[in-house]
Amino acid sequence: MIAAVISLGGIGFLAAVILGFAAKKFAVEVDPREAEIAGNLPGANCGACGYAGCGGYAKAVVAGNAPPNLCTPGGAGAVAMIARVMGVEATAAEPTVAVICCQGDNTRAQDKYKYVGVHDCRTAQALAGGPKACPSGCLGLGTCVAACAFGALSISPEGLAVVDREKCVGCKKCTTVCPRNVIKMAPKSATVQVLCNSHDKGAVIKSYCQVGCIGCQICKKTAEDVYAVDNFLASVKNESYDQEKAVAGMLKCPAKCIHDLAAADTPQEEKTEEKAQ
Amino acid sequence: MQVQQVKERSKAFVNLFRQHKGMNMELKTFKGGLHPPDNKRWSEKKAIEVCPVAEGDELVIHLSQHIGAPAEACVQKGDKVLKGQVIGTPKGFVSVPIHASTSGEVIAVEPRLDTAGNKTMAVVIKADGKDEWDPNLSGADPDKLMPQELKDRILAAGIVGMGGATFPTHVKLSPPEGKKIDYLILNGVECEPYLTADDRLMQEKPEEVVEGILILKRILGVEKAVIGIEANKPTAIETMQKACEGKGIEVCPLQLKYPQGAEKQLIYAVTGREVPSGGLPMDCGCVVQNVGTAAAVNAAVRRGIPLIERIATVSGSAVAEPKNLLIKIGQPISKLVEFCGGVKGELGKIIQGGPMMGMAAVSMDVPVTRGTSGILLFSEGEVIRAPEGPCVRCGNCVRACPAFIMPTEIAFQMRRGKVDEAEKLNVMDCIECGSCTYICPAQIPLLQFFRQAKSAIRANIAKRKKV
Amino acid sequence: MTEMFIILVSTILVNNFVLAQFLGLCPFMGVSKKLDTAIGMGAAVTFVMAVAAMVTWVIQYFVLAKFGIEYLQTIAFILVIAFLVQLVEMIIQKTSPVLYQALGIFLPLITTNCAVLGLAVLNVQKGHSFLQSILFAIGAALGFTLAMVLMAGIREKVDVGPVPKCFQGLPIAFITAGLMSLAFMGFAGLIK
Amino acid sequence: MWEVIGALCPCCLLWILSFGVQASCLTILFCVLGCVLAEAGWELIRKQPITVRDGSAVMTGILLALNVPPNAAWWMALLGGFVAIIIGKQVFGGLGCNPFNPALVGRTVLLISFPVQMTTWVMPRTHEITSATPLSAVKMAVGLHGNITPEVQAQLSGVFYGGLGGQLGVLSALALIAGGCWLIYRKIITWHIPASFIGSAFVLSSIFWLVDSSKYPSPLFHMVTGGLMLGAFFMATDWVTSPLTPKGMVVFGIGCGVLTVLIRLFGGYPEGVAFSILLMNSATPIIDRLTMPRKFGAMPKKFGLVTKKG
Repeated sequence: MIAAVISLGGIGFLAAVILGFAAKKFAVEVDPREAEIAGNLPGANCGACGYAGCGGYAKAVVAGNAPPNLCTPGGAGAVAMIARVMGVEATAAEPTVAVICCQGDNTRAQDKYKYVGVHDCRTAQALAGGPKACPSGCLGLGTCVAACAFGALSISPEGLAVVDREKCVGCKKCTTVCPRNVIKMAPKSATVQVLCNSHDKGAVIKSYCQVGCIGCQICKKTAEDVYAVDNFLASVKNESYDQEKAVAGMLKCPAKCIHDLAAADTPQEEKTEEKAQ
Repeated sequence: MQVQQVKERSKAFVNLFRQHKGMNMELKTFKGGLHPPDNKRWSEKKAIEVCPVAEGDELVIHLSQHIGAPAEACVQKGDKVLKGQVIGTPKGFVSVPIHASTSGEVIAVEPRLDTAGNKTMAVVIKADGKDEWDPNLSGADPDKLMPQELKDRILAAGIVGMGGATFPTHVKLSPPEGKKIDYLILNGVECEPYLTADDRLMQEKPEEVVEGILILKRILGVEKAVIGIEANKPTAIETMQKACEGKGIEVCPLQLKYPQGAEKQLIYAVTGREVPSGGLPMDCGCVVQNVGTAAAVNAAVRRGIPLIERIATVSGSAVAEPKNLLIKIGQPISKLVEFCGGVKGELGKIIQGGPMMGMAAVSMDVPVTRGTSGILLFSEGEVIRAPEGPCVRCGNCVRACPAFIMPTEIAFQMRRGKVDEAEKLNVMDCIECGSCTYICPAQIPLLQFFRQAKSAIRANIAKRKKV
Repeated sequence: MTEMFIILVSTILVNNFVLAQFLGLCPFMGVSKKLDTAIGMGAAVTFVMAVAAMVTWVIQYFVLAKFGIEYLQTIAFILVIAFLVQLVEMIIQKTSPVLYQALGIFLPLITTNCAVLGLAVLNVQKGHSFLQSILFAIGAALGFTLAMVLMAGIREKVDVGPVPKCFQGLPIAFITAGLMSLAFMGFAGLIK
Repeated sequence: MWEVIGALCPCCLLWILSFGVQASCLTILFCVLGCVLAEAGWELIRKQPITVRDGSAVMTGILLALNVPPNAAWWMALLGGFVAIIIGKQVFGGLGCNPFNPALVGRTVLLISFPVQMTTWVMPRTHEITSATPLSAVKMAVGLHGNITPEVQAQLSGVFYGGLGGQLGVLSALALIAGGCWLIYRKIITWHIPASFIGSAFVLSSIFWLVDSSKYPSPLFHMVTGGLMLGAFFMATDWVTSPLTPKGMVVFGIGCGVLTVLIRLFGGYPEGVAFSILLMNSATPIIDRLTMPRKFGAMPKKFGLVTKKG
């Protein structure tokens, strides 16, 4: 029995000695806080924080040049954890959601030419500015769907990108991939949005799209601090967002391109008619 | 099927040519490539006709018709311009001036639709029908001028590569000190199907081309000049043979194979040298010029005529009578097609240039530029492409690729979005000749994947440079 | 000499540790997604197996057998292997952090890798001499790496293809491994 | 694909003639039926367009039938077809995505799950059941007595006149070579894989034959039996599972040839072609990666003023 104890003890001791020596020789200084943060982050390596994966973000947070609330998929939990580890006070950022600023699917917007080729928006965009007559509308070829790691995006049968507001974690990957910058980020609470991305004048828009924003500024007049119009395109000012004023502006919109995304998926047109009478 | 037909046709030409000059050497060519039906019979017998500019016609002359910095407009709305007058001054060394193609009034200087379908800055001239030349254009005797003066005249005339690349000629003719040039190769191959512009030029004006070659030889100080012509143009080979008698210029007939006319493939076929990957023809002692460019150089030096008109083939199944036209730069495509009897049947596609490397034009009122070697109109039926099937790795594209890269592997990586993997597979060496897309039985748009990869890689390189 | 060659060939091809004896499947499935990580893992496993074979042989015959405590065999072997894996982990973390990140959890997992422990136990069961056990270890490690590399080559293509949703990921990996072991069965009985 | 099936016809004809019309026709029919039903069924369930018309399923069926003994039970042929198409191809995503040759997957699964039925062959034209194909006869003889016993030697000599059984006699080997050359002429397959496959098998088996002719059969025997010709011309050259570049194809062919001879002479199974091709299929992605063609202009020495042709 003693022999067993001695021999195993001996092997263990010998191993410990060698490991101790090796630990010194191959020492790699790793800040313990970085390992702890990286361990607790969701680990989706989605890049929403702008860093190369969770490891990169943890390294940046520990080095002090990254705020603790950049990890949108982690949400409030991640922010609290980083604050605790770093001993820093931090407020959770408001969750943001992607918004497709276009309604011109192939039933409402015309095409400039028939595109036959690689099923990818950037490739189609390189060919004479994309098949769609509208220079900044959604091409519907699904590059954003492929880029979304959370399955929040899909292409509707009529060829338009659609966002699932519950699944979207706000990692902004789709906005970088879309060649026409149709996808904008908006706070989840700001549900009323202008669903158009074209700065063309009214007459030009009417020539290729039935639901484009013609820059008539009616929404800006009815709700001064919610809507802003620059270069014939209206947009919602997310920082001074107010639900009643936004809905009021929405109802007045003649081109019907402002919609309340949180409303049930009833067809928007009929709903706004009853309210208008 | 088609390939068999083409093989017999090219064998027939080879035998015909061999007995004619008693040349026994087997025709030179490059490795890879394929044999699309050349469809030149539509327009190869038609002489060159001038497409007139009527009074009141609008010419849209883009300020960026060449590789390098776009020119800057030096005329305003309402100015009167004469034919050949400079309307755009070059910016920087790699740039050329732009000239008015006819006399008339400038009605607008604004972004207009160009061949690639984007809106770029252009000068719009309303023709007054007089076609009045600018008086102070003057020619000179090339033998009296020094090479640098010849190059200045070429720059002043705005001469660019007419093969379709539109690279400023004066830049190509001034190699850096270290590079020794011992071959001037003239590209009369015209391997693109349907196009017969260079063929007709060599048949009708061989002496213009030869004079131009002599000027180019003097500028480069080179002893050997070789004209590469494909075996399916026997009459052109004959006329050029006669014109080059005793002038130290050699005519080299080449096998009928696409893309024989690509710069690197032509150099390999004629001299056996390979342009180093990522390098220029100068790196292996060669300069390649199109035969059309040589003729334009001759006109510019001897008669002082700037590059305002060129020969282009209007052909295809949707054109009433295919023709070879002397077109004015800036004329809209609709005018040319009207001159050729208008559209026949239902129009499916308009292509500027050849069907393999040409650019699909978005509409008929896109203007013609200095790089337009042809306008092709195809009927709807001919253009429908079968839906893309799965790649069964048959290897046709790997065998056809003249750059010896692996098209199907690169497309596979690009489908995964792995641009760096595509770069490792040498996608930057792709010469975009379209052979792989043509030969692929599963109709996969391979070339689009490579263009996507190359633009992404160029963007990365630019980003890396900036940071 | 031929006897050495036979041991090598038999462990690499005939009774390949992964595809014939089905040992060490979890790292095999986990790390064979990309070719370079597969090669990295193969190298790490080869090092661990070679050294482990030597050390376990010494312990078996000079310690366990001498004091008659063979029953402690498993514990002693695991102790040695754990020590070796810890050593390898430090070396890889120092030399190539990229590989360390890529291997992730599977590097420390070599300790519990049944191929490594299996190797040590088989050496004892077969009564290999010192040299034979090293050769057996190297053969087993090369067989493991060969299977990993082949699998990684196939999986890089298959994982991206239009595999039906229910088969994507591990199910298709197991089917591919199954077909590969089907092919390796051709070697069954090659060496008597 | 249909042209490849056309090239297989002479061999099928001979196959049916030598093994009795009724039995072999049924096997071929059931194999093809199994493959086609499997593909159509799978695509129906997944609501994909039916791709049976492209002939790949029919070809897999015929290739499978030529590997299965003609007197095999009908359900075995059907099962082989199902396994070949479902596990061999459709599970990986359909045409073009399978890493292994489907026909061989089917055959090997059948061989390993029904070893007895798969190795009982019918004697050509005499139709009595015999369990010994020439290959397995040789293996048993070598196993028991250490060399090829005289009576087995006699059996072997019969092979050269197409008399003795085995999957294919010398006649069908010639039919296969004819079919293969037609495919090469039509540029559907290139000569690299068949040439290197048959060449390396011939060279290796003749080395062993010269070393000890009593223990190892002659190379000619290897060429003719065991479906080596069928494997070299029709199964190894399957586009999807073989390398793209000529260099890769030669490496692939040599690998198949060497492994076939090793398994036949030393392995446990009499027939090595199926296993060797499957093994090389698993190595194809690696071969492709290692045998990339040299890109145009990659060799610096060529670009200098040294010229190739004057």
